[in-house]
Order: sequence, then C-alpha cells, then structure tokens
Amino acid sequence: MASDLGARAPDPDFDPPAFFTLITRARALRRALAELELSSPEYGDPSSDDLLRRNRREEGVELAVALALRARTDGSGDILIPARDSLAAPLAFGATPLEVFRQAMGRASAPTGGWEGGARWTDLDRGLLAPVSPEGTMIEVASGVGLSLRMQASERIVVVLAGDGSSSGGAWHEGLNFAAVQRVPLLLVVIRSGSPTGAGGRPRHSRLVSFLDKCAGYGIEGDAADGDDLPAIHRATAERANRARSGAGVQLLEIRAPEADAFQTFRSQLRSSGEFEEPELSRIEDDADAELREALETARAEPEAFLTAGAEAQ
Amino acid sequence: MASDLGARAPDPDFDPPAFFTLITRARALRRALAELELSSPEYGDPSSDDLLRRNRREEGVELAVALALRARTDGSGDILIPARDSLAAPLAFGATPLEVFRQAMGRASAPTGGWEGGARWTDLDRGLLAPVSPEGTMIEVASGVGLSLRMQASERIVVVLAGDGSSSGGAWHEGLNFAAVQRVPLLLVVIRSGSPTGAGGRPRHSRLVSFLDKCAGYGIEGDAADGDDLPAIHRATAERANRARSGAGVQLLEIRAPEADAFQTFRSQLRSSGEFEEPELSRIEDDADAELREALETARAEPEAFLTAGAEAQ
Amino acid sequence: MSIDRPEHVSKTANGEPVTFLEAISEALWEEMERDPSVFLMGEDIGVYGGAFKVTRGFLDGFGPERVIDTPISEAGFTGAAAGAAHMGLRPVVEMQFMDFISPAYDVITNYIATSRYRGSGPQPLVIRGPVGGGNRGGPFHSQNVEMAFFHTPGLKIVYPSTPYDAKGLLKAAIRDDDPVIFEEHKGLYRAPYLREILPTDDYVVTIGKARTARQGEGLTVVTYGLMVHRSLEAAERLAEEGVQMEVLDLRTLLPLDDEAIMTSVKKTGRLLVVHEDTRTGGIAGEIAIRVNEQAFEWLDAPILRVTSIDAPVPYAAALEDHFLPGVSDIVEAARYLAQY
Amino acid sequence: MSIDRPEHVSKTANGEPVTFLEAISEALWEEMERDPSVFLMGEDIGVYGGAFKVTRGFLDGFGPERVIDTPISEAGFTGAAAGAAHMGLRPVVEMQFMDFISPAYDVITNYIATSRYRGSGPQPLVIRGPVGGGNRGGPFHSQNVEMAFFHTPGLKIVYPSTPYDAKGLLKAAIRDDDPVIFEEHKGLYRAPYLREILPTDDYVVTIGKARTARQGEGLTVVTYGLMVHRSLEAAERLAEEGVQMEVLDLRTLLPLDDEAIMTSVKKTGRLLVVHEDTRTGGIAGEIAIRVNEQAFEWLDAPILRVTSIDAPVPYAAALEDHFLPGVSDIVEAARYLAQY
Ligand SMILES: Cc1ncc(C[n+]2csc(CCOP(=O)(O)OP(=O)(O)O)c2C)c(N)n1
Ligand SMILES: Cc1ncc(C[n+]2csc(CCOP(=O)(O)OP(=O)(O)O)c2C)c(N)n1
Ligand SMILES: [Mg+2]
Ligand SMILES: [Mg+2]
Repeated sequence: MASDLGARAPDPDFDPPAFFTLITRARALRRALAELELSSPEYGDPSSDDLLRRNRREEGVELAVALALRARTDGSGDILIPARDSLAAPLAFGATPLEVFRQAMGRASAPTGGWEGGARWTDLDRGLLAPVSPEGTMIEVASGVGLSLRMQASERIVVVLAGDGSSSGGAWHEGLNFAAVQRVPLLLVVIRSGSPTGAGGRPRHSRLVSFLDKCAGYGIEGDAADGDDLPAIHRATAERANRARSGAGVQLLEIRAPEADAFQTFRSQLRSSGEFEEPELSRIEDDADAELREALETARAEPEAFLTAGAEAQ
Repeated sequence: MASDLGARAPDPDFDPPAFFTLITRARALRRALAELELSSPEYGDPSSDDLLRRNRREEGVELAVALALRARTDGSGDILIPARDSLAAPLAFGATPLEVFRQAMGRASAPTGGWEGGARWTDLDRGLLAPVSPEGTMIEVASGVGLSLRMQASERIVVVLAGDGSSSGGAWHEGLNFAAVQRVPLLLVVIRSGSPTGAGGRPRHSRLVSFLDKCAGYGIEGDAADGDDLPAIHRATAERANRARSGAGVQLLEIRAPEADAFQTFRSQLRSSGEFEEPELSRIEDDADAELREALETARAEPEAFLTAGAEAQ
Repeated sequence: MSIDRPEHVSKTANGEPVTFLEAISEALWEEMERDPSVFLMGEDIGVYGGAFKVTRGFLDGFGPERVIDTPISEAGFTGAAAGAAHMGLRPVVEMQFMDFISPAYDVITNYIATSRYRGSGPQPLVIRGPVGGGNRGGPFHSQNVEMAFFHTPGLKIVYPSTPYDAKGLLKAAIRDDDPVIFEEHKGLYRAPYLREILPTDDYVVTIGKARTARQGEGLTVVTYGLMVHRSLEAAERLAEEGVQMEVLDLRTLLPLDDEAIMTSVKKTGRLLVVHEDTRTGGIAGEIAIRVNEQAFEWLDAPILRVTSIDAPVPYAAALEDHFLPGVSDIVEAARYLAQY
Repeated sequence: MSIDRPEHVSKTANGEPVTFLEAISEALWEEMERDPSVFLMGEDIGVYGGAFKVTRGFLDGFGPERVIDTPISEAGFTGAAAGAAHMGLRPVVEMQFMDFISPAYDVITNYIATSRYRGSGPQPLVIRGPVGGGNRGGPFHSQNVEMAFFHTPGLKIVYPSTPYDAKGLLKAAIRDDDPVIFEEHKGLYRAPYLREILPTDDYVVTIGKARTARQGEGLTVVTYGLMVHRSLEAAERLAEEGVQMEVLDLRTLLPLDDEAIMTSVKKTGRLLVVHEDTRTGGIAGEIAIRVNEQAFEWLDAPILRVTSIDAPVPYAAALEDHFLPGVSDIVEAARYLAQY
C-alpha cells in the first residue's frame, strides 16, 4: 500500500490532482448507477449482485493504469479494452458520465442506441473498444487490433483490462498465444481478486502462484505491482507500455488484489502530504457531483431507445 | 540418442525384446495401411498427406511411453488416450492389427462398426479411449476421466498423447488447467515435432522454449526427454506416472522431436549389443508380417458396414 | 445415503408449494441423494450457491467432491463431464448463464454428441442453466440456446414451463443415458403465479412428450418455455372472441413429439408456432416442414410463427420489449389464422 | 500493387478454364492485389500453401505480413480477424476443414455477429474453408456448418456450386462489410466437369441472390452446393419421364433469397428442398415456413426434403453412401411430388 507517496522513486508522469479528479468522478458515477439499480445489468437476480462484480477498490487500479497510457481523441492514441464492468478506465479515456447514463438508461441518444449497457461502447477516435461478456474474447480481439498496429508500424498499443478468473478460459489462452507468436504491441493487465488458494469463499481458478509464472510458457514479458500502490502501478504500466511500443511484443502486468479503498486512501494522502487542502478536495468532489446530477437529469429527460424500421436487418 | 543402451542407468522395466516385437508390428501395420492408401483418412486430398501426419519416427516414442504404463485387459489398468493417428501406443494397450484393418476398411465387424476409422475406438477394459480430431478436446475429456479416478481413490491414471501444435488451442488450456486445479492423476505427453522457432517450414505454434516452461503457469509438475532416447522416455514416463499415481496431480512430459528411425536404430542396437542374433530379429519381423497378412485377408473378406434400420436415432 | 435436507429443498416434502427454481433445486437434491454417481460442476455453484441460488446448501450437504466450483472454463468442465460420464458418473453441469455455453460448443457437438455413434458409449450428462430475455440482461445474459444444438444428432434438448415439469424432466434428464441440454427460463424461476404443490413421491416426466396445456378446436399453438404462459394469456383473450386455441407445450425440443403435434394439427387444421428465440432458423421451421411431411392435407391455413426479431437481445427496456414476442402479437396472429 | 502471378492463378487471364478450387485461388489473389487491406490467416496456408493448396504461392507473392501461418487456434485467429477488421483491414481466414470452426463458435456468434448491433462497427471479414462429405473423411473432416450459424443474426452464409459463382461470390464476400461464412464443398474443388472459362474482367456475384440452374414447370427444387449437381442429374432423369424440374441454386443461404424461392414456387406449386446437411434443423425447415408465410395459396403439394440422415458423417464408405442424399433419392421424392 502506498502509505507514503513522497518516499517512493518519483514518477514524474503520475499526476495526483488529475488522478483525484478522475477517481472522484468514477466513484460518484458508480454510486449514482448503483442508486439507479442499474449498476449490475448482468444479473437479473438481485441476490447475486454481490457476486462477481468488479470490486470498487479496483477503480484506483484502473485509473493508475489508464493514466499511464496515451489517451487521445483523434484516433492517434492507444486502444483500451476495458473490463466488462469498468467505469473508471473509460472515463480516463474520455467517456463521459452522460454517455454512461444514457447507456444505462437505454436512451436513444446512448452511444449504442440501447443495444448495450454500461461503459461498453466503441469509439476508436477515443481509443475505446467495447468488451463483450464472455471472458477472454477481448484478448483474442486485441491480438488482431495489435496485429494491425504492428503492421502499420505505429507506436500505438492495445491494452486489455481483465480479471484473474478469465485466465482459465480458452479464449484467454488462444488470444495471448496468438498475440505472443505474432509479437503484437499488446499489454494485458490482469487484476487479481480471488486468492490463489481458492480460500475465502472464492473458487480456485488456477494453481499458479503469480501470473508472471505464465510468461515463460508464452514467451512474453511481464511485471507485477501491488494493487494498493497506485504510483507503482502507474510506473509499471508506463514501463510495460514502452516495451510494447518499442517492439518487445506482448507484455503482461499482474496487479495483486487491492485491499484498501483507493479513493479514501488517496484522499487522505493528498491531505496529509500537504499537497491539497480540504476545500480544494471538497470542490473537486462537489464538481463531480454537480456534473453527475446534471448528466443524470439530462439523460432522464431524453427519449427511450426505439427500433427503427428494418433494424432487424440493420 | 540412445547410442549405447548399456551405458545408461539401468531401467529394469524397459524390456527391449517386448519393445522390438511391438515396434515391428506397429511399423508393419502402418506400412500395410499406407499401402491400402488408408493410412490418412483425414485428408481427402492426396497432395496433403505429407502434411501434419504423425511422424513415423514417433512410433518409438509412443511405445516407450505406453510400455511404462499399466496396460490391463480387465478394466483395472491405466487409461490411454492416443493421438488422433496413433497406431503404436494402442497396440501396446492390446489393440490388434485385425481391429485396425476392420476400422480402416469400414467393416461391419470393426470396433466402431464403420463410424470411425484408424485406431480410434474405445474399450475401457483395455484402457483405450478414442480420440476425436479437434485438437485439445481429449485433454478436457481426460480431466474428467482423471477426476473420476481420483474420486475412486484408485491408483489408475489417465495418459494423453498429443502433438505440440495442439497446445495453441483453448481446449488444451482449459483441460490442463481444470485438471491441474482438481489435481487429477493425468499424465500429458507432449510429443514435439515442429521447431520452436518456426523454422524449417513449420509454422510457429508458440514462443515457448520448452513445454516445461508452461508448468509453473499451471502449477503442475513436468519433465522432458529426448525423443530418440527410448529408455530415457520409458524411465521418465514411469516416474511421472508414479507421481500422478501417488497424488501429485497433473504431470507433463515433454518429448523432444525424435530424429532417428527408432526401429532401425533399435534393431541395430539389439544386434550390436549382442542381445539378439539376426535370425531372432528376422523371426519377429516375419511373425509380424504373417500376422498382418492374415489379419488383412480376414478383414478383406468381411462384409462392409451397414446401417441398421433406425440407426439415425441410434 | 441420507442427508439432512435444508428447508428450501424440503418444501414438497412439507406439502408446500414450490417455485420453478425450487422445483429444480429439489430435483437436483433428490437425484444426488438417490444416486451417488450424480455430481455437480459449475461456476460459483458451491460456496456461493450459484448465480441464481439453485444449488444453495448443496456444498454443505454433499461436500466438495460432488459439488465442484469450477474455474471460468465452460469447455473445460463440460469436457470433464464427458470424461466422467465415460467412467460411469452422471455429471450435471451448470452454465452460469446459458449464453456462456458457446465456448463449449465444440466439445458438446463434436465430442459428447458423437460419442455413442463413434462407439465410445453413452454420455449420461446434463448441461443446465438459465436462459431467456425480459430481464434487461442485454445480449449476453438473455439468450435462448436451443437452436445452437437442435441441429446436432445425439443430443436431447429439454425446456420446461412449469415447476412440475421442471422437476420431473430434470430427473428424467439425469437418469437418461444421452446428453441433455436443459434450459430454464429466468422469467419462470421465481414467478409467483407458477408456484404449485408437487407430488411427494418420486416422479419423472418422460423426455420427448409434449403436453396439452389448453384444449381447443380453433387453432393449435405449438410453443414452449415462458411462451407457454404468454400463449395461455392470448388464449384467454381469444376465448372471449369465441376462438378456442389449443396450446401444446413441447417440453422437449429434441426429439420433437411429432405425434402430439400432428394430432393437434389434424384436429384444428391451423398451426401457429410461438418461440421466444429469434426468427430465422428458429424451431418453427422444423415444425413447419414436419407438418408438411406428415399432415399437409389437414392444413386449412398456412403455418405461421410469432418470434423475437432477428437481432441480439437488446439491453434497453424499450428495445427488448419490442424485440420479444408479446401476448398481443400472439393474439393477432392467432386471430388471423382463425379467420383464414 | 503488381505482383508476378504464378501460373496457377493466371488461368483466367490466359483464357484457360479453371476448376472450382482455382476460381477460389484467383479470387483471393485478385482481391489481395486490388486491395492492400486484404490479408489471409490460417493453419498451414503459407509455407505449405494450405491443406488443399488453395493458397499455394501466396506467401511468395504477398509475404508473411499478408499470408499468416497461424497456430492451431481457430478461436484465436478468428478473434484476431475481428480485431483487425475494427482497424480497417479485411481479413480472410481459412479453416483447414470447416469442421474446425467450432472452437471459434463463441467469438463468431457472440462477438463478430453482434459487433454492428453493439455499435462497434462493421466486421468486414470472411471465414472460408472446405466442407462436405463423400471423401471418406469421417465425422470431423466432412461436416457442413451452415446450420451452426444460420440462426445467428449479423452473419452472412455463402455456399457456391460453380467456379463462376465461387469466384464472384468470394470477391463479393471480401468486399462486403459484414462477416461472411464461405463454404467450399471438397467434392467440387477439382471436379473436372465443373471446369469453365471465366470472364477476364473483374466481376462479383451479388450476395443474397439465388440462381436458376435449370428451368422447369413441374416442380421446384431448392438446393445449394454439391447437391445442385446431384439435383441437375436427377432433373435429367425426370425429364425423360416428362417431369420438368426447376432447380434453384441458393448460392447464399443467409440472407435467403425469398423472392427467387417464391417466384419459382408460385410457378410450379411444388417444392422439394435438397440439402447435404443432416435432416433435423436443416435449412429446409426455414424455407418451408417462409413458403407457408408467403406462398401457401400456391402450394399444390406438401413441401418435402431430401437430406442426409440424422447422424455424424460416418467413416466407412458404405455407411457414408447410405448417409448422403443420392440422385435416386431426389428422383424419387420429385416424382412423388410431381404426381401428387
Ligand atoms: C465465458 C464466461 N463464463 C461466465 C461468465 C459469467 N461471469 C461474469 S463475471 C464472472 C467472474 C469473472 O471473474 P474475473 O475474471 O476474475 O473478474 P473479476 O470480476 O474478479 O474482476 C463470471 C464467471 C462470463 N462473463 N464469461
Ligand atoms: C482444432 C483443430 N484444428 C485443426 C485441425 C487439423 N489438424 C489435424 S493434425 C494438425 C496438426 C497437429 O499438429 P500437432 O498437434 O503438433 O501434431 P503432430 O501432427 O505434429 O504430431 C492439424 C492442424 C485439428 N485436428 N483440430
Ligand atoms: Mg477475479
Ligand atoms: Mg507437432
């Protein structure tokens, strides 16, 4: 856990204020969605919504990763494939709460026009590629995105955020192996949640100790970072991204399960380090709340999605 | 290559005469099938029969592996899942050339009654489980066979023979991971053919250097042996099988691509070591030829497979 | 074997009515008690009790050897089920959502379905899980999967519409020596209107037999799953107009109960097929050609169908409502046929 | 881009007749020359030139960036094709045998087919490969795969029967912005009777349009692939009996050419569907219900079908011959319909 930001090797690119603004927005957005009872569209059964959902502590991880990448709005940046229920990373790549509300509320104005929910839409200008639910598929897709980037000899990379459980699936393996063989500029970020021993009520997905133990078997490079050490995640991401950019092929970054509430921890660090005063932090929070309220109202007032004639055939 | 059988640590269970008899029969069988133009039922296009076919040099490997296992005929032995085009290993588990001819010629008397070809049939008393073509599937199936054996707390194990190329598939991964998580008594024998660098006209399936590099990523144990060193393969198989029997979970055995013709090498070794005289070797060969001729004639005279009424519904 | 039954799988024993979901839990529990070769595999079915809690309490009751929490590996554990089936076990695997059966498509169609033909013996296993739309689940938590497998010889497909049938058919599926795909519509799981008191005796419902859910002379509706109830609603409305609709609940989709279909069509001369699954390539086609083959002379009108539209299941409520077949769609088509 | 064409993809340019297989090779070669965004992936398609040599010489012509030898990883390279398609490329992937498309079932149905609906844009990719029985290939080298995908909105399925159509349809498929599954019957690949001289000009055959392979008034046979030729043979025999059979070659299975089917059925009043694929859940069903919906009043007889039997494709020659639909099966069914 990053108990002392200042004591670490400085990471000139890690920008605490930018980070705090984003995590504040991401957290407010998740809460608003939860209130809308729309945060868990995948599970019709309300009793299961405590299961399998991306731990909200992972918001910090997602942002630390995303902020180390090249987010652009003109199609010249990296391509991010968020996890199926990511919110924070897409925000860092320019997705807006208004768009997310429109998606969640099934508005005609939503990026997918009501066909999908969550922050699951594609906008390649912003470098966003929508994930599908079946675990692992996106690594296969990413291998082809990366193949194209490699063919174009561009410096862009493709980044996939995924849980640890998805590694048991065939798609995960085929995607990673194909990408490795083709040496594509792909960074796979594995965010661990379960304990490797299957303890704590979480089923065991694998007998591996660290995902780094997988690297030699695919002939790829990797690194690991503590899920609570946001600057370390940021730094490790930047390093791996650079390796991928410079032609070193597939990179794997393992993030060990975060245990702290990144928002709270980060907030108190900013204060205790003297970098920020309470009013400043509160203002950022209020701004986020105001943005969300407005976005929510806007989305609420908009018409529902509808099927245009012949939509079946698209 | 086992250039000098006697100079190695003795393997009391490796029985050169038994081995020579089997490899002679296996080789004669493969030749007879090739003559029948039935050896490669998978490829309708004759121009592709040099592609992808199990290298005949692998006969030695298959037998060295199979002879280190517990082949029984009363359902109390190990279960062998041969590769899709194996002939030698099934023979070691009691499959007969007559049965193989019946399969290949689509006889009503064939173990599968004409529904499948090759040495692809199931007889659990003999410990034979028929493979299907899609690569990797049999590792998934083996994980369940092994699960059952583990549940029965038996000392039996399940053994899968597979090529290296199949490791790129999702089924390979899911089967191996599931088996690893469940700690089933499974021995996976990977017989390498391609060069790891993709050189020599063979496509690259992976960037790994050795399959042992995959073990840590699955939390399983492994070993490797030279594909031309038959006693070493036999010994390593026996060791891995024992580990699996004693509850150590999944075992992987990598066999590096054989380069010599096992039959020829073995034959000259037997002679030069003085263990066998030429007449004895020739007699074994003649016996094999006689057996095959008779089997072939028998199968040829038998009626073709036919569909019984209502066979559609089985 | 006798294990203390938790309360939620003892409702029938206590004479209480059960939901569709509880009927399934009871079937699983009772089969596991009856036959030690039956065991369960699936994602989060053990410690967590399943995404829909179908197997709540099972891990405590039967232990981790018979209630196996698997990795996210549908192909892996379905293939493992195949292997276990060879060895005399009777695995029942749960797909957390049936949408996720697709990674197992290869092993199901190429291995499991062909096993008996290839002389590798029967494959007594069940693949079960929640299907169907109307829950705002979007394209990957709402699918019906029957048509992915209907074309594969060697499989059976069961899709019940009532607690009684769900329990009896699941027991039959577990005892069947062939592989059975068992679809459970999420819209039925906890529907209060379906609660019913089940027989306390052990019973099975025969696979391959349809059920007449409502008698009628005016036209035949052939349907299954949630659409049985939508069709019954439509039948009520039409009855007010004097049209008597017969509703045939297929219960088993593969093999189809040709006899029941033909008997009804020969009686009414008019056939409407209703399925929630999408239109093109839906089961209505196979039914239509079978009726052509076996009862063409009895037809007084074209065979028609009411289905979802050809698209993935949309996420937005308004789109999904438009996507799914509604009662009024059935009423309209049935009225047209009755007047034909 | 101009690359020296090897002789075997220059036959048309040289005014020589081509086989079905050569027509496919020419289509691939010409599209790769025309459009640098087209590239190929598949098992052994490069160094080895493909299991059936469809891409012989392509690696030399276009280099390893555009002719990619993949691992044995159908899901992996099909998923990769999806990713490349997002980036503006036009991948054409080869399944070594179409039977091995099943590991890619998940990514094709859940990702590729849904992309456009989910707002992720078009997926201009082609999945092609050999299909069909009669080669003693057994259950895993003989399958027809259309019905695994026919039910999935968002896909197109093409299944040509002549060199002309194969070339024109493959070009159209590559230029199409939707994902196309392209089936090539092994029995057509090198069939000498199919050799034909193709236009030297660039041409495409429109996807979604059937072709009247033979005119007739007595009854309509709707079919595709190798069965077009079996049906034409049957038509010859029936003509001797005075029955004029119209043979409609679907060419595209998804979307179906309703107009062509209805026009012919309205003319003849009798419909026989012939497909090599197995019976239950075959495409005949969908055609039957569409004819019910759109042309019931014109039917003078039941819609019937001739198909393979419901089983995996058997290995033994005698079994396979029994399994596959033969010319005499078509003659018999057509005669029955004509006399109905
Ligand atoms: C192939 C597949 N099977 C099942 C599911 C259902 N499912 C949704 S989330 C989830 C757990 C995912 O675990 P992990 O990848 O570790 O992600 P986490 O939620 O822990 O971040 C499961 C099983 C799925 N999405 N895909
Ligand atoms: C999933 C799948 N795709 C394609 C094939 C076609 N095929 C048959 S053998 C073969 C090569 C297998 O290579 P490997 O596993 O290394 O076995 P080897 O022949 O080298 O022993 C391929 C691609 C297959 N059997 N399964
Ligand atoms: Mg996880
Ligand atoms: Mg190999």
